[in-house]
Amino acid sequence: MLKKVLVANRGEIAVRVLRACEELGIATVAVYSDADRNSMHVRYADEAYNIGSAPARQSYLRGDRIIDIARRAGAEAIHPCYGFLAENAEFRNACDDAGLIFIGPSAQTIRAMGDKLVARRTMRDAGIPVVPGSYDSIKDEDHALTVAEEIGYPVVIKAAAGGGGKGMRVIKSKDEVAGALRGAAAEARSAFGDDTLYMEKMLEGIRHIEVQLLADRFGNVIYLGERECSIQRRHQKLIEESPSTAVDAEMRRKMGELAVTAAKAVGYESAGTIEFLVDKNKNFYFLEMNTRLQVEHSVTELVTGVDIVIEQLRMAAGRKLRYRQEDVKINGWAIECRITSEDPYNNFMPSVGKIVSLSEPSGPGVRVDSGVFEGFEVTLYYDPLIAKLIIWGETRAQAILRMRRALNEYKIIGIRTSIPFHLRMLETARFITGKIDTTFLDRINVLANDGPSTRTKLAAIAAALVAYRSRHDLIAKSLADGSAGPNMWKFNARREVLRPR
Amino acid sequence: MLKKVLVANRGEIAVRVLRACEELGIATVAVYSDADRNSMHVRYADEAYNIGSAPARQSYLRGDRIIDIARRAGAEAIHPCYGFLAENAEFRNACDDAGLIFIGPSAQTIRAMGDKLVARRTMRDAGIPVVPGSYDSIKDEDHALTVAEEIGYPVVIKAAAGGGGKGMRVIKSKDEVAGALRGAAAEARSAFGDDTLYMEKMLEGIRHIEVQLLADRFGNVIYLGERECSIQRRHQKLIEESPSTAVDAEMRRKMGELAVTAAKAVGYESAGTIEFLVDKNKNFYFLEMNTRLQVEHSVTELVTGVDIVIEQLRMAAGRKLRYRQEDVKINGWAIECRITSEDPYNNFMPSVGKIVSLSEPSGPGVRVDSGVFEGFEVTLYYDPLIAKLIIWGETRAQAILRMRRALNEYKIIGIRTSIPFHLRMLETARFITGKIDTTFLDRINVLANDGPSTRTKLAAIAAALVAYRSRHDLIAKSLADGSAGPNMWKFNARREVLRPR
Amino acid sequence: MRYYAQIDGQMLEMDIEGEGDDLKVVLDGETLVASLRLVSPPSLYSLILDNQSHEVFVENRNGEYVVMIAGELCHAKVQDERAKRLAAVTPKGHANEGEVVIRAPMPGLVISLDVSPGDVVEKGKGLLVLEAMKMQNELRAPQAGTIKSVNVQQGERVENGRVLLVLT
Amino acid sequence: MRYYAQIDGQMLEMDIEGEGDDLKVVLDGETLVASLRLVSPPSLYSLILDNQSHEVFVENRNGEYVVMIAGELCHAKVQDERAKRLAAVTPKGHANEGEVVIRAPMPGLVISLDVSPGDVVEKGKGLLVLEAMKMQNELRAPQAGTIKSVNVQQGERVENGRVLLVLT
Repeated sequence: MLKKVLVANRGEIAVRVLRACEELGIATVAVYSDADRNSMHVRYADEAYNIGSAPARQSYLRGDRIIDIARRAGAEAIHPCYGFLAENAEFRNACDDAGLIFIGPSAQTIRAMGDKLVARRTMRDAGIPVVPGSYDSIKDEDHALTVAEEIGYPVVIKAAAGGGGKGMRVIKSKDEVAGALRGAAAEARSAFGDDTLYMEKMLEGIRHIEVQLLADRFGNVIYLGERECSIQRRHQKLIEESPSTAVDAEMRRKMGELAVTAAKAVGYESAGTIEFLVDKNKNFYFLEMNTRLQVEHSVTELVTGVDIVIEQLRMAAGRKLRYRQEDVKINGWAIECRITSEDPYNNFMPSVGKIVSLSEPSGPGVRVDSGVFEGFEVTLYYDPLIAKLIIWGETRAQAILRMRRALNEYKIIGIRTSIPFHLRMLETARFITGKIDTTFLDRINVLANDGPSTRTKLAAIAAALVAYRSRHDLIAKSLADGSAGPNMWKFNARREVLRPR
Repeated sequence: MLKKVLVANRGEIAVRVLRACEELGIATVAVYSDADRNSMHVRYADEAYNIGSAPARQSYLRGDRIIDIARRAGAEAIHPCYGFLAENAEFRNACDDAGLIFIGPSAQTIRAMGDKLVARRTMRDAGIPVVPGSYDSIKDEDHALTVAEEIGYPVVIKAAAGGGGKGMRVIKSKDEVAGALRGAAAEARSAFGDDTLYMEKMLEGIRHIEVQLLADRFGNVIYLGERECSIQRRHQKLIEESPSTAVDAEMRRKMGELAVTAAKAVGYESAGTIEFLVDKNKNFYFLEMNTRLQVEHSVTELVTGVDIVIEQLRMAAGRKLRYRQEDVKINGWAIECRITSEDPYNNFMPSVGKIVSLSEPSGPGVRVDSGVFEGFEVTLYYDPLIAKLIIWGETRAQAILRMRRALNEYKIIGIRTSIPFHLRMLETARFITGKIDTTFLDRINVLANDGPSTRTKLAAIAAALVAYRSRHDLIAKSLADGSAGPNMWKFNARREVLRPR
Repeated sequence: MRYYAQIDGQMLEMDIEGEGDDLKVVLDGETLVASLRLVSPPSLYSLILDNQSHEVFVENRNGEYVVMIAGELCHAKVQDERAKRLAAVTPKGHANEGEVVIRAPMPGLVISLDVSPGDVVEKGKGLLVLEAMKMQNELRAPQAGTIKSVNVQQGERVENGRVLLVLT
Repeated sequence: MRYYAQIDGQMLEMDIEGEGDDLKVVLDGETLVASLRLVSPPSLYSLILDNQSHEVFVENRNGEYVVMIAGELCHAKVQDERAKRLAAVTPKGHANEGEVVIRAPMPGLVISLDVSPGDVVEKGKGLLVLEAMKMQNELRAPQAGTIKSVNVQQGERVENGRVLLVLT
């Protein structure tokens, strides 16, 4: 097994990987920015090294410093988690040069899947159904018009270097082509320094469903079922589940086998994910591959019993995959709600501040993967994902009920979070019946206030009682003090004025 | 299914049962004493009723009030959990009379198993091996001497109404018989109001292993494997695990089948546990039956995937047992550490006070069943069990490593707890290798300080740094204040005296 | 003491009296027994109202109470009878009456500015886009009105709380 | 500043200087770089010592530091050089020197009393049994000595902190 691993990340995912290492008896090294001195990943690791100031470019993105520390600390391997350097082929090469094991696929694979256009071609050539669209970059407006005509409106323009919805524009008719092209190119240039664009058919009523893969260096690849990730807001996933209500055993097998073929086509190694778009007729199309651990890997862990991070660590140590495809069984249902520092009642505006009180849910079937604690200061430097609440249930219905009770138990005071959104979401009939697609949140305002309800009356009473109590406490305190204090004087003076005549 | 259930308990177990109800969509009613107004079980339930003052005799033991509230609230069933009224046959009868479902076995079964002497006879007659000893009460000293001679010293005198080690004496030779008899009778009289005694052979090097049962009202009974409960201090269990290192598949089947026979002999219904003593040669003997949910039921849940409380609720609603014996598989390993408000470094003295800071472990394979929160006031009114930390691992080794990391993550400030004990316990070679019996803690002081270690040096540095920091802060504060303050004056004055000459 | 709670366009009147865990609320002729405890400061309360147990977040922002129950957010304006009488005799400030100041809810970069002074906007109309935390966030008009002033420029970096626009 | 830490019968001397996250500890000729942060008041610290990360509970009880690391409990007496010099010039109180007062660590009932005034006891000898929380708890002699006085009776109910016995 590995003896010492450096975890090149922060937050919930760094903690999750550190825990896996500790459970395998592997010594751990954390790196941290000035803003993260008190963070959980720093306190959980055996060793901790400062790597620079708060902005990620000066710390978590400094591959050179991280490699230097791995050497100084005597770590054999680096786990990049997700984000930061996880899909950076140059960093992978630098690890190789330094004699360090990078826990993930080869630089070549990262690069091939990082360029979405190359990925489309690779997958087409491997016989994988791909979202209809162009396999070459869009050269100019004329070219765009021709391609759009061919595949049929509406279409989407996307950045080849893209991800997270940046450099992306929907085009409904040919009048919009020129403007969209300019906008997408500008955005792609500024975000990725690369304005290569391609075009895809805009599929409607689609779901976003992905397949989790594990691959060892001996060519063994298995799939661990699918994850349903259609509940998204501006291309950011909010709720994921496994299995998907849209997938049956036969479709799971088909998608899984295609995903394995895709992985083999690029000589994949470690954990990875193939994202598919699935239409109403259950046709599915390759969208992209994520060559790293995903945020939502945990729902797969709960239904398969496979600890994906532990398997990554084992395989990185040169071990063979412990599971054959026939060992993988889907048991029950898992749902994940992403807990972010955003205010759902204020257009998901990022919320910053100190967590002054924190109480996490627990009990049967509840898992919290968190990176925060009471006293933690949420800043704008990093991603707003602060924790994941992951629930297992025997059935989807039980998982939903359990998720609701866990969300009700989850108390975070000091910042606004996505918890109220999830609570309301899990009350909607469409979610409960599994009738979801990627436009769910564009069409339904789950936070809508439908006018006075029984809760309105309760809220009014609660507010009035708090007002009554604080006035009572104030008077009691003033009387107890003896010195009535300035507030009391004011109160008495006003009372005089107001005395009924 | 049941529509509304009253949970007649408090603390972690009330919360655990309330969660199960909520996950089944059952409305819940909590009862609470004056001391528990802020408690978690009160806040988690849909309805909450005050039932009296802090001492249990004036609240949680007031069956009459509880039944009255169940009627007022329209609850159909009462879940007694463990302790308080759980093994009270009169309360069960009163529930029947009030038309309420008592979630547990019949009054007759409770009574038969509550009298340890009756239980011994019943089990012997059902063909279950029973710890060698008397089947009638010990009449006087002569009788005791005769029986002791028959079964051979050392022997144990026990109270028929007993439990928890009260009214119990070990006798090594005949000179001790008279004294032990008097002492045990006096203790039994004062604790249970009943001085009926019996005698058992004192088995040596034994383990305490119990079998979990589920029985429906249609006569279906299954066993859910065993639990190892040998780590005890003064007959209080501290650590439990499932499976046991002493039990193999064949022995599990034998013990399980005997336990099922025993349950059928008393017409058992609901969840229950048969406790066995197991000697070095793996002979096992019936010790007693607990006719209720056990504290440690959760380790069984983690290795079998069966939610024992949910099954209790289903069966109480008149449903048939959903599992057949062949459906029950033992998967992986589970360990539970009881988190109590006791100071292991001060002879497990109960610790009281306010929990000023609380941080619970989480992540893969970790379950916390807790009844406390930050701000909770631990008093002497109730049992010191405040939470249970329950770990699942693929293997026992992984479960131990995971338990250690979870214990390290568990931070409770404000009261002393058993966490340090568990941390040190899980470092002992004997526990790690599974070489345990009920005398483990009498023989090994897991908290022993073996003299200066690397941690000693670290502790000295930490203490000195805190001293340095607080002095530094004090000076900085005084300087910042301008007014140096009384401490500062004193400090300056002393400095004058101490100035080197 | 009588309390007036304005919530969701409704005005609820209730009388509250009592102490400790034995508070009485009379609303619409019905008497409710209440026990209120602050369980996690500063804002999480346990409220038992006629034996119904609720967990409620209540924040007081100068008499405007923000209440969250099971994920549902309500805003309640609460006045006791004294405050109400006081308000009746206090002359209302009419300077800047009806003016809404839109401030930056976080530090960020102004990506786009979608209105100019004099524009008439509907409630919910996008006013500007602020980028922070790798995300673009649109600020919308909290009520219908006219843009009185625009105090920032596109591409400008703004601090938390900075006045961006004024709406009348 | 020089610090003296008496722990487990050892005396460790170290020099500490620096500020913030850049503290230096010189011990046995070796220089260690330290960063100390109070992460959960009042007693949980994160200590990074030469890049080794530790979580440590430290409580100060009048210069006697109670330190818990990974379940291991240590008691350390810490003095800085000024305090040490001060202690050297301050006359020691010799009244009641060496007297140990045994107090009730919790409210409870005295179940049995196993010593009488004048008894000579070994360290660890059981002195009395106190019942609380349904459990019987034995109080043992913290050091060898002679029982000077017994201040309670069997069957008596005692408050937390009540003096039970005095040992010299």
